[in-house]
Amino acid sequence: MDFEDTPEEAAFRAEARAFLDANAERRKPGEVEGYRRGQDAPGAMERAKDFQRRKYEAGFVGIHWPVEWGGRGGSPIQHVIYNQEEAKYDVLTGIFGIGIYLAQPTICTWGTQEQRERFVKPAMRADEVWCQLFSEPGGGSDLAALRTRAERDGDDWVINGQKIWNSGAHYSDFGILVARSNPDVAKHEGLTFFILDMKTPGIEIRPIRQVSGSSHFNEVFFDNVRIPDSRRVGPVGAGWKVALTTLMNERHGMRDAPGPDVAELFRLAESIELEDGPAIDDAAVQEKLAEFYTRSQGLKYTKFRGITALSKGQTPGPESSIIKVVAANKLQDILSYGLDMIGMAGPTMGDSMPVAGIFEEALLYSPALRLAGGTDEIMKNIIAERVLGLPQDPRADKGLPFRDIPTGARK
Amino acid sequence: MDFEDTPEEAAFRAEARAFLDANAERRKPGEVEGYRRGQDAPGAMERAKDFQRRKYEAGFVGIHWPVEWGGRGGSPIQHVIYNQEEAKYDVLTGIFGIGIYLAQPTICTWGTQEQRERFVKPAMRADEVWCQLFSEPGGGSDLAALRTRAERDGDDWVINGQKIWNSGAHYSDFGILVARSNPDVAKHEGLTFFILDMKTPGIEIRPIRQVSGSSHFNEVFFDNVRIPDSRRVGPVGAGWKVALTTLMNERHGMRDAPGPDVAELFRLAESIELEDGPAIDDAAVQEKLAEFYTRSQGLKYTKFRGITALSKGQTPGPESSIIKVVAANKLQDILSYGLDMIGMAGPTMGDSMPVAGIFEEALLYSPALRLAGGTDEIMKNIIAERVLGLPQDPRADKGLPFRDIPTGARK
Amino acid sequence: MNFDFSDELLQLRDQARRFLTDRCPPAVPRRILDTDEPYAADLWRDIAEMGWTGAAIPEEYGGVGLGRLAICVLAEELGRAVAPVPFSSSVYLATEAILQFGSEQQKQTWLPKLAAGDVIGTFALAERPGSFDPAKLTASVSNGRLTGMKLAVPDGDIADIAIVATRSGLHLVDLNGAGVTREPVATFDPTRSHARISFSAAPVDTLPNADIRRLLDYAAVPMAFEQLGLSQAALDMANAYAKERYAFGRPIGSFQGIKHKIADMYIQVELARSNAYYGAWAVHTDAAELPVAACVARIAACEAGWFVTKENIQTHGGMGFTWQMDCHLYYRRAKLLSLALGGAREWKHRLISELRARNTLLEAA
Amino acid sequence: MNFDFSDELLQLRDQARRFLTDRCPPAVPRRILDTDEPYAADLWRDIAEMGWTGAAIPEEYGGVGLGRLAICVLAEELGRAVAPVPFSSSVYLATEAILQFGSEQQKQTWLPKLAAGDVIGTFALAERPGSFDPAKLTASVSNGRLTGMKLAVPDGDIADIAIVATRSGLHLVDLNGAGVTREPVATFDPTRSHARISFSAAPVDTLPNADIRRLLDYAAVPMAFEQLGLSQAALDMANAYAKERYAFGRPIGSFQGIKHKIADMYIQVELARSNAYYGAWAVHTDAAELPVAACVARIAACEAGWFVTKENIQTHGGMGFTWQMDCHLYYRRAKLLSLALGGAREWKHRLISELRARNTLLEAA
Repeated sequence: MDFEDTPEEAAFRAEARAFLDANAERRKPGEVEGYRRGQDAPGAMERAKDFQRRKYEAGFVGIHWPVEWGGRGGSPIQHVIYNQEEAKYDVLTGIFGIGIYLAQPTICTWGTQEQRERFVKPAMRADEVWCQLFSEPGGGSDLAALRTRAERDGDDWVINGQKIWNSGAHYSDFGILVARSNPDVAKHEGLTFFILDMKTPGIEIRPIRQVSGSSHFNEVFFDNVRIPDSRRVGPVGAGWKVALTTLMNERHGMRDAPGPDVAELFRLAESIELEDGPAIDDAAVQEKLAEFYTRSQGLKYTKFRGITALSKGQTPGPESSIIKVVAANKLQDILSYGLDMIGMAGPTMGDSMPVAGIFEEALLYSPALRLAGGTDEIMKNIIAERVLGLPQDPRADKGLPFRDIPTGARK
Repeated sequence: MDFEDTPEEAAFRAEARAFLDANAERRKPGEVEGYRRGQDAPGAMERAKDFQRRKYEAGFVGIHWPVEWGGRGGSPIQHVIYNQEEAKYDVLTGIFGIGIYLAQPTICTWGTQEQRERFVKPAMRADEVWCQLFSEPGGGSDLAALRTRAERDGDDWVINGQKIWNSGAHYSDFGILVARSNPDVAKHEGLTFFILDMKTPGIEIRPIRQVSGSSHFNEVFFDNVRIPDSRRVGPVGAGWKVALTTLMNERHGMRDAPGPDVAELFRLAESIELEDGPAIDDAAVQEKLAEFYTRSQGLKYTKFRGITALSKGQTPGPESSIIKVVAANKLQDILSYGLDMIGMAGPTMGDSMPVAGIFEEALLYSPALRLAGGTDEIMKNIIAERVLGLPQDPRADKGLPFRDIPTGARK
Repeated sequence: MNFDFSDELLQLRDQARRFLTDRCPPAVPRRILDTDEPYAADLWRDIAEMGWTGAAIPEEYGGVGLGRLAICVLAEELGRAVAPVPFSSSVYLATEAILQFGSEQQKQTWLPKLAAGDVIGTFALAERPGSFDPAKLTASVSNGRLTGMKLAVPDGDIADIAIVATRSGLHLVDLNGAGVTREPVATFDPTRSHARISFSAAPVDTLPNADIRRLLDYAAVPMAFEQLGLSQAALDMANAYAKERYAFGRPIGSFQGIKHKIADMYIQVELARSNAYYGAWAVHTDAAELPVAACVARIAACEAGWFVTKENIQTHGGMGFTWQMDCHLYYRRAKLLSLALGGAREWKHRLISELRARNTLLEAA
Repeated sequence: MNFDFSDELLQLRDQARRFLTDRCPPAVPRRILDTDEPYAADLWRDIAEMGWTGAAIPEEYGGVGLGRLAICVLAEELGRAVAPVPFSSSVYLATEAILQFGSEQQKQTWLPKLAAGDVIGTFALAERPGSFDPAKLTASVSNGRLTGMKLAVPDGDIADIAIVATRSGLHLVDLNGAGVTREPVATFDPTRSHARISFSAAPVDTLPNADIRRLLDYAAVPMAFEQLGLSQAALDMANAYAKERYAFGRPIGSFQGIKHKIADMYIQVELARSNAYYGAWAVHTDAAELPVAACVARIAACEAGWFVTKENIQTHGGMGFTWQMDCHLYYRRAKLLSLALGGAREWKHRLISELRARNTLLEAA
């Protein structure tokens, strides 16, 4: 039982670090990264694309992909090691994630040889940026209930409808889209998966303003948008199975909640005064800190256990679902307790506040972390069904043709 | 907004107090009543019956019942006032509750005139003691899934099967019983309700040992037990509707959880030493105490709101369901925190422990309070459906004949 | 026992609810959120005209003399409507301070103007992050002049007068007068404006016999009702959505994950309501238990407000964190109100001190 | 990184599980619960024969020298089996104390007997309700004689020797010797016996350089594994029942009220497991972080144990609180183990002291 790299892992880590030292700047120690700060800074996209190209040339994109996909043929643990190192540097690579880690594995698994040759390498090099067009306003957790229509017209498909929770449609070159090609069969059986050129006429993109005031997501409207059949991925009607490949990759990550954690709560408690002196000397504050610290450590070592499984060549399963649920709820608990300690001054926003105002900032974005990428309730269903083998919820929509599934008053 | 009686209420309270002063002894102040302590003391049943007879003669049984049932024709608030006063005295009346508050209102509502004349008054006078035979081992929260059979044979019904969670079968004269008279119709439609003479041959009573080691409940087995049809209550097949009258009366009460509450946790915190001095001076202990105190006060004033509604002539609804859920969970939280404060000495049972060992005792009986009379989950369903109007859970057994409802491996 | 509001007050509540449903739909706080307008001045004028600002002020000082229970009733409705008006600052705090601690002349001068809504008052207390300790205030008065700085004063940019706390007590300051500099500060709830206020030898009119803790106790009760109204509104919103929104072919409220969550929200709201009523009884009767009642009302209201408004967002799923849905109006305001007057942590600490000072109360628990 | 047990230890775990499934089914703790038998002496002998009692004792002292990780692995399995044996007292505490603080002669005298299971050791610390403070112990040693009283010593009635804590350190006492009076005490978990022990000028053999806190840290880690095994068993039991028990025509595990509860139980167990592994790493490497690692392992294990065992009862409904179902075996033992070594509250307090003493660790959080 140790935290050390094997000799092979250490060598790979050194190689990654050498590349990063040569091509990026280290983050300052103790710097707290707010939620998606930086992405909207001027010139950020160009710098990001430039770094991504160098990362690709150095062989650090698709590390654990087979060589036939254009990958390095390395191990999943090498991928983790590279990411651990990269996280210490001030680079922005998340925006290419959809293209590289969601779209291309789906295309490689289900697409044609032509599609693979056309799309994989440009995505890896960040020559082309991708976005995802799955969720719909009426769907929510019931992703497969999507209503955007795909109707065959000669060699084309004609798309009409609306998607939501899209990241980056405005700067993306391509999108992966799932649409309903047949409403007369059961929900999961009438879907088809497409690659959509985002410059096609008929696409309208409207940013969604979030509670935090910023807009990280869009609604995307389709008005007779045409997609050639050659851009279909997988068979007609197999769209759900194809999309599952994408979703499995999406849920694979062990996602933490960015924002104030126990270290920041400690710093806060050291900096402010309560009734009887510094907050950090208050037994009630200490007890809370101890509880949060224990939860944070639990998450940290749960991740280490996952990495160990990878390192042994095992595939980490849905166990990692717990990380998202615990981290997002912990963030809300921590920020609420932190604000409570700040007291009457707590509502004030901005860098003049203790710990750079991140508690106040987190108040506004933290609710999203319990929803995006699967709500707490969906994640618990996943844990219960896939890890613990508990039965599924009864299905009111089972076996019904899609158009007959009850939807309430909603149209 | 006040806590005062109206003049009429004050007069009634004085009358009740005069009766109680003349016929019972006041409890000592600060006395903590453990869970059902006292019921098993020698001579307790005789003393209880004697008091109950005097209570009946004085007109304090069935206070809010119509005169035609043998009641006083008083108001529900008078019933509450009498009970508030009685709670200050050392009397044992709970064992007659099933007969008086569950069986007789059901018989008065659904039974024949003969049944009413035969049974009501003896129950009120405690000449006859009653018990309830509803729950079954395979049923649990799904009470209507009961399997005990009632088969017609001439003028009799023949009962075979098994009941559970019965209180008092061994000292009861009569029982109210629901059994399945027709397994070929839907679950709720094939039940019939009976009055069972507990001295009938074929009844076997086995005490159930609880986690606390004591046995407040029995299993009751029926082997060709015969009930004359004249002891049927309501029509054949209407047993579920009849039982609902009983159950409504059962759930009416605003039940608290007996055992250590915030006052006892205070006393504990005053009596023991932590790292930095008396526990009561520790900020973390204080914060917990404040949280528990706030919850206890919330319950107390929720009850006052319910009493106010009664006093205004309104019928309190399922709102009171929250009291049981909150009280039972609060008890578990308080006892766990109390034991944690006691620390390494915490496991020791007995009066030598701080606050008379009630924290240790409560550990063993408290789980029952979250289950008996409706589990937390059922209570939350009741709140959600009946108070908030949320939809029912999907019913896998809907419309199926009882014998075809899936039961898993269970027989 | 009549542990409820009188029929007259229940009528006032219904009137207030109808009025605010009509005049303060969510579009009104949204207007303040989206623009530079610091508060809904039109709504404020209407409220004053209906006598709400003077509800607890005796008729001799230009009020309508309905007493503090009326304020509780109105506070619940203003909370429900997320009303963007300085009612809490001006009524629960500035007016209450003058009513309780003002000299006859101060009352005659200010109460009629406060009752009429012509003057907006506020209360300036906090000087630093952390909990409130009167002994640690640094703003000070000498020779009738106030010097010091107050952080994040609610409605500090729009108020005309402030009751300012110093170690020596409470002082009435004309915020439009000499020696006062105000700087609006951004908060996470822009539907209520806040300002940092610096005083540099500002003239003051000191309130005799002031007691800061007592003022906070009196204010905590209507504040608890405002929090309660807000929580009830968020619960109602979640409940309605859970019925109408379908997923997997059935309403999301038929899934116990959502259904039991909403039951939990209801439980929290009911406990907060019961404790708020206890607080109302205590302010109404000026009971010795007021400090305890104020603490439990405050603690339960803060707990319910946070839980219910965050789980309302969760119930709404992805839509819940969009600007377009109203969930965030409740969520922001609930946290704002739970920090105004100091957070629950602080009131828990206080509750235990009060309980230890009066052993008998515990028996009644 | 290899944040898992080695293949050898995983094999040991499987062996232990098979052995205990066979030799310590629930009927074994039930036998102790229902009779006057204080512990399962037959099981203890078998365990000793398999070398478990000597697993961490070097071969030179009669052990098998597998190290402390082996103890962690065995502890998890003993917890899962709710084994009614004095393993924690004798191995994590008495043996560990002698290993760490004993003189060469003390080691030579006692370790072989402890390894063989011929001598059962225990640890006697608590003298009063409340938290542990070495400075407040009243038992004292003078001229090599111990006088004082120790409350609720686990396995105190069956142990042969005790390591007794006083303000001056740790002392080895022959419990069958002069000056020792033992009185069994009833606890809420009769599957493990306890005794009050009075010492009246009992001869002691003092351990040089003893450190009580260090001993508690070392013991907290295998104890966390024992709690973990127990929690995992209760989770498995709830999970199995939720699949086989039907209500309303379907398995109760298909209702989200139960399903999400079991997911929450799983989450707690996983977090406790991860923290226990961290503790194992720290005892194994004798890391500077041990005090912190012991605290988090302990806190997470106590939290999981309580939540999982009480919700296992809840999942079982009415049957859950009958004597006949095994739920209560886990529930009693979980609370017992969470009080042995002091409750979570105490360890939280300690954790923060430790973290403040070593600022750098925080960075790694």
